[in-house]
Amino acid sequence: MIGFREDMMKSLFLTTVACAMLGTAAFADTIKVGVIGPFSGPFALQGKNFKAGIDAWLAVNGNKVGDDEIEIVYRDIPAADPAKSKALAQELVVREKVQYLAGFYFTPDAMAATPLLQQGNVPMVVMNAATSAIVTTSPYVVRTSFTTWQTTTPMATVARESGVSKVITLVSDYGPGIDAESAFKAAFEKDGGKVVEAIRMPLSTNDFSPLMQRVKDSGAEALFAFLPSGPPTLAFVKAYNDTGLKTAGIKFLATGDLTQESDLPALGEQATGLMTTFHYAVSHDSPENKAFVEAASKAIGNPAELSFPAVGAYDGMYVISKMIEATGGEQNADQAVEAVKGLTWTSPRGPVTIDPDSRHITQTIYLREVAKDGDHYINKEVKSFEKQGDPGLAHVKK
Amino acid sequence: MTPLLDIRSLRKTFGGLSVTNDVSLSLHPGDRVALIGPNGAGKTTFVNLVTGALKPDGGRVSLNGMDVTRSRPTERVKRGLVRSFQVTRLFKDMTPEEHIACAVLQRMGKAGRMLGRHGRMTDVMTEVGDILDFLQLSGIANVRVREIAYGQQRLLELAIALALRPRVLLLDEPAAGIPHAQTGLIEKALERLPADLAVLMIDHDMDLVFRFAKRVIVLAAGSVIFDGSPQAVAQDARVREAYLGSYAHAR
Amino acid sequence: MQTVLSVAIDALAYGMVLFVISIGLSITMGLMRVVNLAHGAFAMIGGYLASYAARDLGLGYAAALLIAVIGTIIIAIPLERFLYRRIYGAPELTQVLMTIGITFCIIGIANFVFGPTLKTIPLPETLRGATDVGFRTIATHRIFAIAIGAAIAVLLWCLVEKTSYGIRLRASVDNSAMAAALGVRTELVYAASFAIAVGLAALGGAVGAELLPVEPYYALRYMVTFLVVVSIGGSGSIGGALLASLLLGAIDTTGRYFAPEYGEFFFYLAVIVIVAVFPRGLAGRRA
Amino acid sequence: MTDVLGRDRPADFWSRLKESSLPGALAIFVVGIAGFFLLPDNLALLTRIIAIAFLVLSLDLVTGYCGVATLGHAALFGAGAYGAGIAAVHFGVTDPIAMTIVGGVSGAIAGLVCGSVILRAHGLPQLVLSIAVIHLFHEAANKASSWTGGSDGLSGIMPDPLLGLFEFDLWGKTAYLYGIGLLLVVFVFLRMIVHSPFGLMARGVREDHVRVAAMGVSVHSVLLRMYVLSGMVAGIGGALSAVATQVVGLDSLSFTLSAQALVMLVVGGTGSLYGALIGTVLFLFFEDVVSAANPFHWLAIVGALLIAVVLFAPRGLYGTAISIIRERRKKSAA
Repeated sequence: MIGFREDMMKSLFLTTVACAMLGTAAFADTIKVGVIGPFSGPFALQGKNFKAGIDAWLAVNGNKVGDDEIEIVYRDIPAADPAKSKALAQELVVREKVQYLAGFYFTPDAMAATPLLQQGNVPMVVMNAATSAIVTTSPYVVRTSFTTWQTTTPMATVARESGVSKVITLVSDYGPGIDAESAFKAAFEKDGGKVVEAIRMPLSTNDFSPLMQRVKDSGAEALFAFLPSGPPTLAFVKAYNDTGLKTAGIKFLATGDLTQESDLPALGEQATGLMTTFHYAVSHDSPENKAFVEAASKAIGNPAELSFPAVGAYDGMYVISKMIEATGGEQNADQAVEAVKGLTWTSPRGPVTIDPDSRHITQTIYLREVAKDGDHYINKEVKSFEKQGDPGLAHVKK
Repeated sequence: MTPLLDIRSLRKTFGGLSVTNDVSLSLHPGDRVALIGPNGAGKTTFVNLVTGALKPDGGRVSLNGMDVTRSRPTERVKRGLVRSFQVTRLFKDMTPEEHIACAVLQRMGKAGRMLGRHGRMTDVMTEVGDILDFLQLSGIANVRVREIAYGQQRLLELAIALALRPRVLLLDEPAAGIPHAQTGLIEKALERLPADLAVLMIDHDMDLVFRFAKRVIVLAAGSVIFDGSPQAVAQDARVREAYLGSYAHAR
Repeated sequence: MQTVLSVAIDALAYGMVLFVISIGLSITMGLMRVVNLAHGAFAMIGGYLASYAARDLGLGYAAALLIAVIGTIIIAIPLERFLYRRIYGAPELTQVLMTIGITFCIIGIANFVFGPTLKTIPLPETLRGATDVGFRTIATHRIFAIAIGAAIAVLLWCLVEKTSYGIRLRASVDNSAMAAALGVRTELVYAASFAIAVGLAALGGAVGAELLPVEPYYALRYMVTFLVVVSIGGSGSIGGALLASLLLGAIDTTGRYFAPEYGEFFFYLAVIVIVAVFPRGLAGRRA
Repeated sequence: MTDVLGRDRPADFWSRLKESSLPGALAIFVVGIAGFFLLPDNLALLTRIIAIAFLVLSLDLVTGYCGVATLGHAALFGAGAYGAGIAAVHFGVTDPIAMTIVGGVSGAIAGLVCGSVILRAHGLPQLVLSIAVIHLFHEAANKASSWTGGSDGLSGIMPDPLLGLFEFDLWGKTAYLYGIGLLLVVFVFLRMIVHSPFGLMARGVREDHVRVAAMGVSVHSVLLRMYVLSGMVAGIGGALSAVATQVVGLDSLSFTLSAQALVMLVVGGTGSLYGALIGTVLFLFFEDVVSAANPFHWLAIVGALLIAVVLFAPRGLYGTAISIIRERRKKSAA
């Protein structure tokens, strides 16, 4: 019975596809890309960066791939809400007839949509969500951002090389924070260092002074921190300065989430000298990045708001354009994903490759230092770790 | 014969101020007692102590021979001690029929039923109808309370109390706030209360008290200062002192 | 010992910031009986105005605070006149709906006008950096916040208890019909109280910006915290709000120091216990 | 026609119909089927609306019918969602109906727990207790990440075909029709509850709990039982959400969802099942349309809508409509 139903669906579907093919032979198609992201609410800035990255790509490359025209359909999901994400993804696929799903700032939102991909014959390009496991949930997922494991692991090497052997970790108590803690600990202890204490703090923490006090009391030589980008980072960095940790010489190590460029004007002087590892700095020195920053700044309106989700979105659009090219505008998820496996290009962030096995992006991770450049602050790249894959995949629960 | 309600040496103080001071009284079946006293005599506190809304500092309350001093208010209601309210406390958006049905259902132990409708329970509705008829409320049985006259609301207050089939009924100013012309309705209802019911009425309205009560208790400054017949009360020196004295020193 | 002192001073600073922002809400909720969920939005407006004045106009810190307070009151006046006046005395749920609606609108407008990034209020040289208090260092600005909190507590107490405005306010609250009959213009009293509450919110938003940074979502992000403070304190009580702020600041801070993993549990369990023991708030009056 | 009391009672066909839950059930059925055919591409949204409708109905039971103020009701919904999800992922209970039952039971247990805490105070302190409870639930689910997936969400829920026949697929037809079916059953059940003697007591508690206590009714026990019932309803909604979306996220246990549910209820009108349903459907539809039209600034438009509702329909859309009709009737009768 079920078999019959499925068969019927499939044949129906194939007929539709065949008709569509016949259609495209003669006419140019509009190819819709559905983008789900936080365009309002507390994470609106990150959503705005998605849009800026996409707009920048369209501005630089035009909205045509071959004869086909790309149309972006945005859907808002203010905070992680998988049920809503699934409903939106379904609506995009079924009603808006999008051929590609993209965006996804939060992991659960991406996870909720992956079960649709196969049936919908739609590839998904994750432009931010950073939990390693996402790519394993469906063969139609490609990620152009980063994972927390990926950006964190090199920091352990940095710490060891600077002679630090005792570190206290301080992370927000949720998925990515725990990822960061595990990644740092795994790499650091492999290198012979010791994590003397691992503190997890609630996401809603506003006052970090008591925690800094604990850092001081722990006797660690350095502090490794992970906080999601946003308002608390400001109070966190202030607390680090005000409680005298900086003057006491305790090093501050973190992933780049903590010093995203849009927060730097607010962090200001306080943040100078902070060391972070990340996949992208707006100040990255390359012709590709100059072009990108120029276009993206124009798209976002206020250049000070530009930060890392934009580059994930920009490269995501590149991947999608390659998929469209490979399929000639036809809806064929298998072919599309196959075409970008092993795809290598020079992104604004540097040389990158889509790893053919994991479909996650292999890229350079940079060590950066917050520094003043003219009258504004930047993440100045001081060292690079090339061709980093995602070490987190080895830890994904099967 | 054991009294239905027996109160012994009931005491309550609020922050050093003694509001109920060694009060004792008992009610027997068929008693019609009025409790009066000047403002601030502690009548409301007394009612709250008897119904269990307040915990006494000392003394004992027995219902039909059973000590209920520490029982919850709801327990006392189940044992037959029911009160009415001085200020109407009715459900503004519900009908008289529903009010009485609540009380009847509760008494019959059917209040917790989640299936069926009270309107289709013949035994409940028969009794609700009887009570509505008894207090001449049938005509407005299905009108929301916020839309009925105040006098009728007072009757409904009484109807709810009766629906609980009390053995002891505490009436807190049953005619309060009703225009004089309409008190007749209440009085008529009071006259027809079941004969074996013990009633303690708290009121200011002396006309009503004299017509209704066979016995009057006067409370002043938390103590019982008089317990006797309505005829004797006006002549009692302490009562006159309590009333006139307190008015003389009124703030 | 040093740890205890150190935690205590953090608790005091955090508690005072909570107090400065929440006290205005305590006034609207306790004295005017309005569940004003838009309180955080007014604090946010204050923060934005102060930031604009200090950063973009280059004015001094004191001037920025003043502009924040006055500007926010000016913005709030039409809101009081056209929206809040409709919900005085309305059921709580109606007030919740209206004030959440107002909050959403203010968030949308702030996002549109100022953008989604964090805004800071540059501090004057004297408040910048850290001060050594013997056993540790503490941000100078926190000492300033503690002082502002203490000053507000004293001033408000004098205003409510010692002035004729206070008498009229308390009369209007106890029985507004009676107060009106006695010649108190309750509408004016309410409007004045609303202005004071909003002004305090704005001051709190600007002074507290070091700890609770200004961004569009501020209005909702900290709403729950303020509500908890006011309700634990017993709405309408200045002493209660102060006590609750310090107590909750202490609970939060010690929880974060000793068991950050369970900080959230610690805090909310404490809230449940306090409400269970003091159902009318720490300074609540008996019904 | 006269009743047992010999009094005239309007017991003709139409008023009997008005008393029964038939028109409501019929309306849900018709609107449900209409939705299926008119918006075949939007079934996921419609299913989500149904799941949230359970939450709002459940909130109406305690807030609308009993007068309990709560901003933590999503705890019951989330408990149902996680209950069903955990049963499917960790215990292999993948039959959708079994998952729904597990969800209902988990919700009821959560209702018992929440009720015992929240009913300890009244008014604002009660609101604060409910906020504390939802945060504790949220934090507990975040901590127990080996069971719940923490902030990444509980994924990998694969419900079996419904009754072994109908698969939960991309188009969401099965999920939607299952949701409509569940909603019908629960609606009829709730109509029975709110018109039962127990429902009558609950309304009494909302109007004046002192009065009810003076009748000998234990207010606390009425409220607690209602909370358990409410938990069951919300839990079923949570389970439906888990079955339909195959993921459960921490948002289902959040303060935000609780507050949203309250807003929807008040927009529709408290104290009536129809109000709860209308509020949910209208609010979520409005949100969907506005946020699709302007994903960047729609929040301000929703805010304006809420203000407009307070100004022009203070009893909620349904409540105000009903009272206008009542006024009209009274005038025409007079």
